[in-house]
Amino acid sequence: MNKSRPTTILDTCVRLIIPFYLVYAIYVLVHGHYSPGGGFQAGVVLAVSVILVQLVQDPNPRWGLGRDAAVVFACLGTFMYAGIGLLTMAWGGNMLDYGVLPLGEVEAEVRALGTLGIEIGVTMAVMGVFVVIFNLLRGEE
Amino acid sequence: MTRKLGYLSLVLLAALFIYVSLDLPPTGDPHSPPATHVSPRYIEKAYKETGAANMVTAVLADYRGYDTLGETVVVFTAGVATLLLLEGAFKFKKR
Amino acid sequence: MDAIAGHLNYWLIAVLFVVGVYGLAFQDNLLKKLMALNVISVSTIAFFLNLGQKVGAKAPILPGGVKGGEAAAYANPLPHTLMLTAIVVGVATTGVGLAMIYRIFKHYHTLEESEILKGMRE
Amino acid sequence: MTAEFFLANRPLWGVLISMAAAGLILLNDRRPLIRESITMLAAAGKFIIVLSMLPEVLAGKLVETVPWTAAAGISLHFKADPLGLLFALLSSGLWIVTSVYNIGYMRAMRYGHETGYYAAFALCLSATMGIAFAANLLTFFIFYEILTIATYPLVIHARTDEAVAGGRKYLVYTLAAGQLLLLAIVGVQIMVPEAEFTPGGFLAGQAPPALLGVLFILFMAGVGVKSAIMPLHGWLPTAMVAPTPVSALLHAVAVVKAGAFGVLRVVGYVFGPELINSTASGKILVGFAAATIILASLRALAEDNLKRRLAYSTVGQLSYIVLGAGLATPLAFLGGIMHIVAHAFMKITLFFCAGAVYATAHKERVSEIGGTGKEMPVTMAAFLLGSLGIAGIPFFAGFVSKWNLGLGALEAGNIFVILVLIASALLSTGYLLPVAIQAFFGRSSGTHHGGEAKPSLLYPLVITACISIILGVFPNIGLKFYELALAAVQSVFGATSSIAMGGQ
Amino acid sequence: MTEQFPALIVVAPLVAALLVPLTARLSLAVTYCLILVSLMVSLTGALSALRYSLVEGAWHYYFGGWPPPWGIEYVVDPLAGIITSLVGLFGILVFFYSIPFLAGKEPREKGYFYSLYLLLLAGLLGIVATGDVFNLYVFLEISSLAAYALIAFGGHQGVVAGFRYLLVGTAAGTLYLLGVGYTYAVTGSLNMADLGNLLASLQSSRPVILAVALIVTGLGIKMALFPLYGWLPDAYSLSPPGVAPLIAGVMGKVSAYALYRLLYFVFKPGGPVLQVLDVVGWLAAAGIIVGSVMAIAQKEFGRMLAYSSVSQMGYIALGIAIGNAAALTGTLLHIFSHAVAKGCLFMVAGNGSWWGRRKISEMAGMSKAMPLTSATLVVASLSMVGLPPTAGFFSKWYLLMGAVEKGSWIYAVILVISSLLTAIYFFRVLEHVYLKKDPGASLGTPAEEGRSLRGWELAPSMLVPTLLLGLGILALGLFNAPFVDGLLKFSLPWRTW
Repeated sequence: MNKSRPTTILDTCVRLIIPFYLVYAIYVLVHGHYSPGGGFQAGVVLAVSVILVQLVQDPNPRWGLGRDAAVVFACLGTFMYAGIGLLTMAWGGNMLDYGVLPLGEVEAEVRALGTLGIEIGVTMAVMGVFVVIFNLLRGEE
Repeated sequence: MTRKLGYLSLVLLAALFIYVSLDLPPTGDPHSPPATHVSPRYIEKAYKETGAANMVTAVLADYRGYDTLGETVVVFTAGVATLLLLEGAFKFKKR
Repeated sequence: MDAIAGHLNYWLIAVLFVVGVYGLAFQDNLLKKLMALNVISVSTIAFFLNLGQKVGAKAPILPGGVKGGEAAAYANPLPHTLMLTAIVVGVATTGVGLAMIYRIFKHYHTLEESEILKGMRE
Repeated sequence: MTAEFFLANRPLWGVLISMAAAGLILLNDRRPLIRESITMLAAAGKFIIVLSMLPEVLAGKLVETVPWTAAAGISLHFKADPLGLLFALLSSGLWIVTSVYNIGYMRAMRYGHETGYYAAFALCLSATMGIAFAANLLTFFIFYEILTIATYPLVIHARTDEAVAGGRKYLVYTLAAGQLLLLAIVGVQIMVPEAEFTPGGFLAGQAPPALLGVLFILFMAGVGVKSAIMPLHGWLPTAMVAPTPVSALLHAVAVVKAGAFGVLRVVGYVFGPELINSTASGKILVGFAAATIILASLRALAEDNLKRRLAYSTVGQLSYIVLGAGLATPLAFLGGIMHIVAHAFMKITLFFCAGAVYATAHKERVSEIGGTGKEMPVTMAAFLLGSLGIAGIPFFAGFVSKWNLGLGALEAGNIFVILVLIASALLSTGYLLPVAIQAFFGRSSGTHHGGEAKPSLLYPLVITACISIILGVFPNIGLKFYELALAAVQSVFGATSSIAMGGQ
Repeated sequence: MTEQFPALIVVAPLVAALLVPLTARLSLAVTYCLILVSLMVSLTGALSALRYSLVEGAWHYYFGGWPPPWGIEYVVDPLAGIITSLVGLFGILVFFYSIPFLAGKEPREKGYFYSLYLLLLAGLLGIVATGDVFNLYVFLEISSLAAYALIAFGGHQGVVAGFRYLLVGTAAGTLYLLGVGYTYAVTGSLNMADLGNLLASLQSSRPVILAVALIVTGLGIKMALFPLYGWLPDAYSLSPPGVAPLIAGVMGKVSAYALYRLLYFVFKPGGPVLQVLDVVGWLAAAGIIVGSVMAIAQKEFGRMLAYSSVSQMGYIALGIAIGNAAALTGTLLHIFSHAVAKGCLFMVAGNGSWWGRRKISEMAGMSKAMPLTSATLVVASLSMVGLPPTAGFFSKWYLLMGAVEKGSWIYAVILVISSLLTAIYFFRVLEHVYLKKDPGASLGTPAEEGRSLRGWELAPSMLVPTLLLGLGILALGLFNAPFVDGLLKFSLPWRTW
C-alpha cells in the first residue's frame, strides 16, 4: 500500500491506546453476563486493536496477529464453542446442555461458566476472522 | 419504460407493507403475542436457570445457544471463504 | 392518531426496505448493490427490534432475576438475540461480497455490472 | 425356488431372458461368435418358454404373476392370456428365424459396431414380450416405452445423416405418442386404480361420455403412432433406413404390431366393444383406418424404393387390424387378431426378400430389380407368394383374416368397409405384383452378381413363405393361432356370441 | 452416543470443517480421513435417525436441554430422515469425485475448499433437520455463504456468478427472515410445531398472508422458481466441476424441502396458503416450459443442464402447488430422482470438462473415449425425460396422477409437453455423443494425457461416483414401490396432522 512512514503522533497514540483496548475487550467479554456485551463485541474490539496497529505501523507492525495465526485463532475459537458442545455430549447431556459439566454444584453457576467458555471461543473466532478478512482485503503482501 | 414500471412496483411494494403493518401489534404493545408467548419465561427465569443477569446473554448463549454456534460458524465461513477466494488469487499472480 | 403513532415505525421500516430493493434492482455498480443489500438487512433488523419493544419497559438486565408476573416490565430479549445473529450474518456476507468484488475488480477493472457481463460473455 | 415358482413366473422369464441376453452380448463386445450364439440361444429359450404356456392357455387357464410392485399400489403384472400369448408366440417364433437372417445379413453388410445392435435387438424382443404379457396399463406402458427407446439405436444403426434424421423423426413421433398414452393411462388410473386389462373392458359407466371420448382419442393417438394410422404414420417409411432385419422383424412384427396389439387391447380390454359401439368412437376409428388403407396403398403405388413401398404397404395392412378393432364385432375382432399373424408372416417374407436382394445384388429400387428373378429364383418366388398373400388371394394367410373382417363388417352392417376391402385388395395387387413380374420378366439392368442369396439369408425367407401358405390353408396348425384368437374373441365378447367357424 | 445422532448429523461435518483448515497444513491424509469419518458419522446418524423415526415416530432432540418453544429442537421425522440421508450420501460421493479436480492445488487451499464443502453440507443438513424457523435461517446462511464461495472458486467467470448469486441469495435469505418476522409478530413463537398450532386460528390474518408470500419468494429464489431463476444458470454451470454435482444436485432440493416443510407442516394449506399455492403452480408451470425452451437454446452442456434444472425444479414446485397425496409423493420422489439424475449429469459434465470438452458439439466421440460415462449419460437422460423404468418416470407418474386427480389437466399437459422438450435437448446430446465423429482428436483421450489410469477411462474416484449415481437412478426406478411405500408415504403431511 502506501509507503509513507507512520507519523510519530499516530504511533504514540496507538501505543498508548492499545492496552486500554485490550482491557476493555476483556471487560466486555467477562461482563457480558451482567451488562450489554459478550463474545462478538469483545472479538470485534480485539480485532480492531490489531487492525489499528496494522493501519498505523503499516509495512511492519510491531505488534499484532499474522494471517496464519489469525486463521488458527478462527479455527480454534469456533472449535472451542463446538468442542464445549461435544463435551456436554460426552458427559451424557444434549448438545450445549452446560448443566451436565462437572464444574460445580449449583446448576445455574455451571451454566454461567459454560456460557463464559463459549463466549471466549466466540471472541477468538470473531477476532481471528476479522483480522483475516482485513488482512486479505488490504492487498498483496 | 421498464424503469418507470419498476419504480411503480416499488411504490406498490411499500404500500403493501404499510397496508399489512396495520394488522401488526402496535409498537410497544405489552400484550402483543411476542411479548406474551415465549419471552416471559426468559425474563422471569433466566437468572435462576442460567446464572446470567443479562437476559440477552442468557438467551443467546444458553436457551438458543445452538443458533449462536451457527452464527459463529457463519463468521468462520466468511473467513474461510475470503481465504479461499483471495489467498490463492495472490499466489496465482506471483507465479 | 394512536394507530398511526403505533405503526409509524413499521412504515419507516417499509420505506427503508423499499429503498434497499431499489438499490439492489436499479444500481449497476456492484459495490452499491452490496450496500443496498445491507440496507435491506438493516430494515429487517429494525423490524425485529421493533417487535421486542414494550411501552415503559426497562432493558432486560437485572442481577438477581425477575419475580414472576413482572415480565411486562422488561423488554423482550428474544428479538435482540435473533438480531445479533442477523447482524453477524450481514457482516459475514458483506465480507465475502467484498472479497469477491476485489477479485472481480482485479480481473475486469470495473464494477459496473453491465460491463462485467459483457466482458464475461466474450 | 421350486418348479412351481419357475412355472408361475414364466411370463417374467420370457421378458428377462432376452434382457439378460442383451447384457451378455454387451459384455462380449469383441467376440462375434459368442454374441451370435447368445442371441440364438436366447431366441430358442424364449420360444420354448412361451410355447410351454400354450397348452394351459388353450385349456382356459391364465399364467399370471406379479413379480414386483413397480410403483406404490400399482404392480408390474404379467398375465398370459390368449391374445397376449398369440402375440408372444408370433414374435418369439419369428425372432428365431430373424436371428439366422440377421447373422447372414449383418455379415454381408459389414456395418461394424454390431454389439450394440444385437443387444438392442434382444432388448426390443424383451420389451415386446412385456407388452404381450402386460396385464395392466402401467406394465403395458413401461414396456411400450422401453420398446421405443430400444428401437432407436437400431433405426440409426447405419450412422449416416439420413439414418440420424430418420431416427430423429422416429423419436419425435413415438415419444410424443408415448406421452399422450401416459396421459390417457393416468386418466384411466384415476378412475380405476388397478387398470387391469379385463376382457370386455372395465371403463363402461366409470366416467361421463365426454371424458371417455377424450381418453379414447388420447389412447388412439398413443398407440396409433406405432400402428401407423394416418396421419400418424410419417415415421415408418423414414425409419426404413434401418438394416433390413430391423425393418423385417420390428417394422413388420414387433414395433408396429405392438401398436396394433395396443389398439386391440384398448378396444377389447379397456373400453370394451359395447362402449365402443354405443358411441361414435368406433365409427371414427373405422373411418381413419379405412382412409389409411386406401391412401397408404395409393402412396405405395408411387414409391420406387422397394423397402419404402413395403413400408407403405405395412401402413395400409396394419389398419386392417385397427379396422377390426374399430368395427368391434366378434368376427371383425377375430379378423383383426388373425391379421396380426398373417401379416407378420407375409410381410417378414417380403422384407427378407428385399433384404436378400439388397445384400446380394445391391438393388433397392423397384425400377432396377429387373432380371433378379432369373438370378435369385427362390427369393423372388417367395416374394411372389408374399405378395399374393398380402393381396388376400384365397388359400394364403391374408385371406382368412380378410374374410373374417369382411364378415365382421357385414355383421356390423357396414357395407362401406367391404368396398374398402375390395379396393385395397386390388390396390395391393397393383403395387406388389409388378415387383415380382418385373423381377422375373423385366430386362436386367445390372451386371451378373453371382446368383442366389447365401443360405443364412435364403432359408429364413423360404420358411416364412411356406408358413404363410400353410397358415392360409390350415390356420390352426402348429401353434394354434386360430384357436388362441378364437379364445380371445370369446373372452371379449362372451362365449355365446356368434362366431362363424371359418377356416377349420 | 446413539441418543446424540440427530445432532451428530449436522455437528459432525460442522466440527470437521473447523479443523480441516488446520490439519490440511499438517497432513493431507489426516485431513481426508477426518472428512471421510465426519461424513460417515453424519450419514450413519441420518440413517439410524431415519430408522428410528419410522419405528418410533419423529425423533425430537432439544439443544441445551431446553424444551421446544424456548429452546431449539431438531426434529428428525421420516421426511427429514430421508432427505438428510440423501444429502449425506451425496456428500460422500461428491467428496470422492472432487479429489482429482483439486490435484494441482496447494494443501492449504484444499483445506479451505473442503472446509467450505463441509460447511455447505452441514448447512444443508441443518436446514433439513431443524424444527425452528430461525435456526433454519442461520443454517440457510451457512450453506449459502459456503456455496457463494465455492461457486466463486470456479475461475474469473465463477466469481461474477458467485457474486450475483450472493446478491440474490442474501436478498432471498432476508425475505425469508422478514417472513419469519411477520409470523413472529403475530404468534410470538419460532418453533415449527408450536407455530403450526398457533397459526391454525390465524389463517386469514394479513401478516400471515404476507409472511407466506415472503417465505415462498425467499425460498422460491433459492430453488430457482420462475421468474426468479436468473442466478441459477451461471451459478451451476460456472461452479468448479468438483462440487457442481453437490450444488446442482441437492442445494435447490433442500430449499424445496424447506418450502414443503413450511407450507404443509407449519402454515398448513387453508385460505391464504391455497391462493399462494395457486400462484406457485402457475409460476412452476411457466418455469417448466421456459426452462426447457432455454435449455434447447444452449450450446454448452453445463448450461443446458442448468436450464434443465429450472424446468425440473418447476416439477417439484408444481407438485407442492397441486398438493394432494399423489402430487406430494411425486414431489418428494422427484426431489430424489432429480437430485440423483442431475448430480449424475453434472458428474458426466465434469468428466467431459476433465477431458477438455464443455460444448455439446465437442462431446462427439465421447462414447469411444469414455464408454461407461456415456452409458451413464444415457440412463440419466432417460430419467430426465421421464421414461420407464428409470426414476424420473415414476416421479412424473405421480405428479401426473396428482394433476389429473385434482382435475388440473392443463398441468398434466404441461408435464407431458415438457417431457418432449426435454427429450429434444437430451437426445441432441446423445446424438453427438454416440453418432458424431470426434472432430478434435488432437485433444486426445484422457488416458493419453499422461495420467496413468491402468485401463480405467477416468480416475476411479471420479468414475465410481458417476456410475453409482447412474445405478441409483435405475435402483430408484426399479425399487420404487418399497421406497414410496416404506419411506415417502410416512413423509406426507396428513399423517402428522
